[in-house]
Amino acid sequence: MTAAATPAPGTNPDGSPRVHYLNAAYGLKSWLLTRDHKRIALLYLVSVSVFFALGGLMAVLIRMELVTPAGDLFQPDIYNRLFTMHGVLMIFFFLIPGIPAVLGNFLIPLMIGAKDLAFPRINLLSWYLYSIGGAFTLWALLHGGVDTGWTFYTPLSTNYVTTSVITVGVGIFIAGFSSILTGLNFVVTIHRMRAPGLTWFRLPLFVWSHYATALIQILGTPVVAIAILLVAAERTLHVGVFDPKLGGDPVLFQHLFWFYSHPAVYIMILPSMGVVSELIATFARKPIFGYKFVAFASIGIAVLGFLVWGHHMFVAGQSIYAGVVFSVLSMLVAVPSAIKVFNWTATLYKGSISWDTPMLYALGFIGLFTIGGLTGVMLATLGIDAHVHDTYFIIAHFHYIMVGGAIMGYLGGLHFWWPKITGRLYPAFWSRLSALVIFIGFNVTFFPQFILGYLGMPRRYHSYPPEFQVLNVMSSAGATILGLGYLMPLVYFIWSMRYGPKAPANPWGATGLEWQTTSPPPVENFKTQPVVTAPPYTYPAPTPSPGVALGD
Amino acid sequence: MIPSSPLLPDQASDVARSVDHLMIYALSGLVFFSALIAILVLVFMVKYRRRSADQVGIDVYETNPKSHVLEIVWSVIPLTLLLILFGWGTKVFFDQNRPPADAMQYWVTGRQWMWKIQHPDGHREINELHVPVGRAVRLRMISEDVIHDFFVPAFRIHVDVLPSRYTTYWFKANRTGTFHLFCGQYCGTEHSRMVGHVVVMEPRAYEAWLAGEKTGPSAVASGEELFVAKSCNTCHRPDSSARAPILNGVFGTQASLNDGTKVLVNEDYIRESILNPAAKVVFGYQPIMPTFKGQVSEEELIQLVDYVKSLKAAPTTTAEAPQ
Amino acid sequence: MPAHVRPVKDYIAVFLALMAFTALTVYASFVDLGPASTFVALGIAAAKATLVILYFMHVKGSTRLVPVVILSGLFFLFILFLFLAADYGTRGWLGVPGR
Amino acid sequence: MATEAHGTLAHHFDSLEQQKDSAVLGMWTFLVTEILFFGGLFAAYGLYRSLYPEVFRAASHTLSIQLGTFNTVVLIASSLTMALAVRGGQTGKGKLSALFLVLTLILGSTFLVVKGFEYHEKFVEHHVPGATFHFEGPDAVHAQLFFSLYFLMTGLHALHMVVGIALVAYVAKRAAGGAYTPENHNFLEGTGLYWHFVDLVWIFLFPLLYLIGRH
Repeated sequence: MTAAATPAPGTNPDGSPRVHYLNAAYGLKSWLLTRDHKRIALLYLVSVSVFFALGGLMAVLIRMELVTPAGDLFQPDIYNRLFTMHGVLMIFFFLIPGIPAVLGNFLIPLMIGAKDLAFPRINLLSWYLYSIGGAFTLWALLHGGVDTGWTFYTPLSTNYVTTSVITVGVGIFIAGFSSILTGLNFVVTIHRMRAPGLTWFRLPLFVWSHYATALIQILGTPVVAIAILLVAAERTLHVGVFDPKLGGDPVLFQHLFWFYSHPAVYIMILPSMGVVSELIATFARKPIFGYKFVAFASIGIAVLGFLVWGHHMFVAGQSIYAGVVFSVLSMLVAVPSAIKVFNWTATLYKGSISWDTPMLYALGFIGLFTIGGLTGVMLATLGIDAHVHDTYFIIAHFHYIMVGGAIMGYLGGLHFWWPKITGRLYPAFWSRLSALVIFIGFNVTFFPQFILGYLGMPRRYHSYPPEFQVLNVMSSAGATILGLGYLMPLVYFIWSMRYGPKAPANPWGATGLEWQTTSPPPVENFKTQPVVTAPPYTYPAPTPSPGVALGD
Repeated sequence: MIPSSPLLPDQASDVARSVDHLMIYALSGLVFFSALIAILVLVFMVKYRRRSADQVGIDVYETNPKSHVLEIVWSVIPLTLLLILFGWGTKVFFDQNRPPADAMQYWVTGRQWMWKIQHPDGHREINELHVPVGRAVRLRMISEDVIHDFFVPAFRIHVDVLPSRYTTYWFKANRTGTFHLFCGQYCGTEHSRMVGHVVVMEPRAYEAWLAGEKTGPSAVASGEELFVAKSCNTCHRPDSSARAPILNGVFGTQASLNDGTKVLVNEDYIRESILNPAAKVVFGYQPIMPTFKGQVSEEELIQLVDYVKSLKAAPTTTAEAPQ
Repeated sequence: MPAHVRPVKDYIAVFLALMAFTALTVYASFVDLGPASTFVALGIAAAKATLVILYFMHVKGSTRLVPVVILSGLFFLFILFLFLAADYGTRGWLGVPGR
Repeated sequence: MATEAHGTLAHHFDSLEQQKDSAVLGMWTFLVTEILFFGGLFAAYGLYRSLYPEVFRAASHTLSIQLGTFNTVVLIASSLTMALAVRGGQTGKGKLSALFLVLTLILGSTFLVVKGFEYHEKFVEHHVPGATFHFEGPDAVHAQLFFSLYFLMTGLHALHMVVGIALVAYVAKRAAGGAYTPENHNFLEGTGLYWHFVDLVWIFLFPLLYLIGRH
């Protein structure tokens, strides 16, 4: 902050403006009818956190059941509902909206120097759709939930179970629209709303990865929407597109489902990669090694991600030759991911590395994502997948990607931008400790599951042979540590909102337009239109310009 | 009863051994690369830690002309290793899925929540599969309701059991023992209880076991009985006045259809022709056969299919047999 | 924007062309073209769709991004069709039921 | 989608041109999602048609080619009136625009009424999938699959028509009130794009369901 001897009109003594987006208006209505992307991001933050907590609670119950081999805590039906709802809530209501709708929503206009997203009302609509979809799902949960597995495989989901499949299907369908609208808003915004001078290759990598994510949201979601619609039609209308008894093919459902749901994995991980790119550059204080490679790797992952869905169906009765094609294409997806990991590592070389909390999360991400990605390569190998398909190996693999990858990135991002979002700082010691506890807890929980999987323990088993107990107990113990780790940020973030020290505009010394404005930003983000003249991550970072931040 | 080692599952077939070898290759790649990344990250973290508040990093990318080479190197090396993994994995997968011609034929019917198994000689068992060691065993599998999955970790292969068509599982056990059989595809409430054992026995012990059990008629014999009981033989008879195609020797041939296309006469086609006779009518015949959907169970279908499969071409009727 | 107003006669011409294509495709369906009939019908439909997209929907004269958006959507739809065909078309090649 | 900013420039845009470009791009992006939405059904239809060509052909013969052709003409005509309505917006002729929108509305409703007659015919002939389904000819199972897909595809299309008609009615009212100027008629333009898209879907449904292999 430029030190002003006497505070300018409308500013606090420390130079920050008195009115920002958080205190510009008060009351429930000012939040529920807001069109400010920053407030909508906070609405999303609250709602995805609720779903994360619910999904996490179910995870705890699942791990409790699996402490003993006998399946003695819950009835099998209850257990089946628990893991189904855990998957549905975590995937459709936490991981997919998570980073894009919270951090992306908040940051993309700030990062590209725009006043808002292109369609603010649609942005609000997408939050309402998300909430309505969530309400349907919670309503179904209160009425017993669903026991089909989050994958809704036919004909189990269409003709055999009696639970609220349609209600949850409608919930996911509506939440899917919300996801589409978010992606649409991002694409248009990034194309049309960039600040003067902000060329494509001056965009932060966070924006690149959100662009890639948005492509998947737009192109993939409609196909799963129609697949869910067909499941609902089969349950109500005597339509048999997937029903072998009526001449249909149940494997077709799997094709339509995974056409979206495999790329959906990249909806979860790509934004997280974007966050990590920002964190590594900021805390090593140097440009990302091979910026263009990393940027194009995001697009490459998004596009290739659409060509590999059949690797979920190697043993599902798919043609062996189609399996071969899907296998080799899946190998290709690993290349852009490897490029990213190597480039992040190389960025650290000759950096000026600080050990702040967000950086610890980012490094945790790199380690866990590497293991998750490399085990993914094993699963893309036909001969190995034939054995570990639908075992705990795959559970471990995708939790390394989604929890070790996506959630580590999400938390890293939250810690990084929290001062910008709330204008407050959080305690450094506790936050570093939380990163460490989560990293340890995560590995203790999920590493044993790789071994369990290779030993042959199938997923979605309520009871299991006794020789698997040792590793299961280990995993459940780790889950306790992990749960504790997740509670810590919840506590100190809430604490910081009231008691945390005030954050300066640029606490980390980062580049990027979002750090040029005040913390928290004013309603229209910048007082004057920022102009970009340099590539991203040009250090040392410019001091926040009073012209942009304060308009004087 | 079930031997177990702490970190590796039982290995009870040659294919299982080749899967393990493949896994060791993949695993060494994993260990190498994750160790490499972890060590580099930790070393850089310490070596290049920030020493003063305003210190900035040194951009080595733009200044070093070899940066692009580096990018290409760390794209091409992983790609090469991945393609090796792909090729090897594909070879193993074909081994896992292509049964030898001399395999013994068993039948598996999955239903919520049990495995029904029939031996070549007609003996049946539930959730248990007894096989002789050293013989290739082929399972022809179908589900009566939802999708199940036949999974024996000791043989390192899953195969889904579909309600719409037959799938094939094969193994050649190379040691005796009792191994887990799991349902590997979530199939509803009691999914985790849809488990059983594969018991691999010495051939002589297997013979003795079979002899000690009550044996029913073989699948072919049951199929023949059904063929008469369901009056299939009134139309499908080996004489010139038949209103339906002669079935002797058709299995494995290409049948011409009324719409001009051809279809391979295999298990799926015979099953479909019983359930939905009008879907693919052989050239020159009318779609007059009634459907048997709901009148024969999947197990009876298996017996009928096997009976038709067993009918060898009779030398006197070659002129009438559809090609 | 006013600069891009297309004369009414253009719209009429496009409409007449669409009518002609409709007549053609109905006529073609009664001619025995063998397996080609599917391709003829879909080809005519694609031609009609192109006319609608270019003229009625103003893609001709729009920014270059719009056709890119449309084509990328069609490309991924094509991917869906292609890989479905790759699975269903090669089932049974191995001669092992279920593979 | 183009619901933003009817009147003038919204606060977060720099220029009307940026606003219009964004609206058009957003609408097209939305239409791409619609293409993939219908695409899933087209994929299912194409798959089963290629697996059971004979019975699909036989079943498609029961659809009325007269009504189908009539509806195609009606829908294309409605696209013409819609294009002219948008042109009215471009040239600032609100009343003319409203007139063409009303014409579009009438043609769209005609399509739905004819579609209703076709559906009624299916009920009478027991061609509606369900317990009462009956099909003269071999392989009734896959004939029922054809009719399932027929109802799903045309039903989803009709649903889009209903939404379109509601939008057109709203836009017609606003156009008559002079809401659209040559500078900003983005909502009208977006509605037009949506309407043409619905027409596009029918352009493919018509040959696929009614036409192929009629000889």
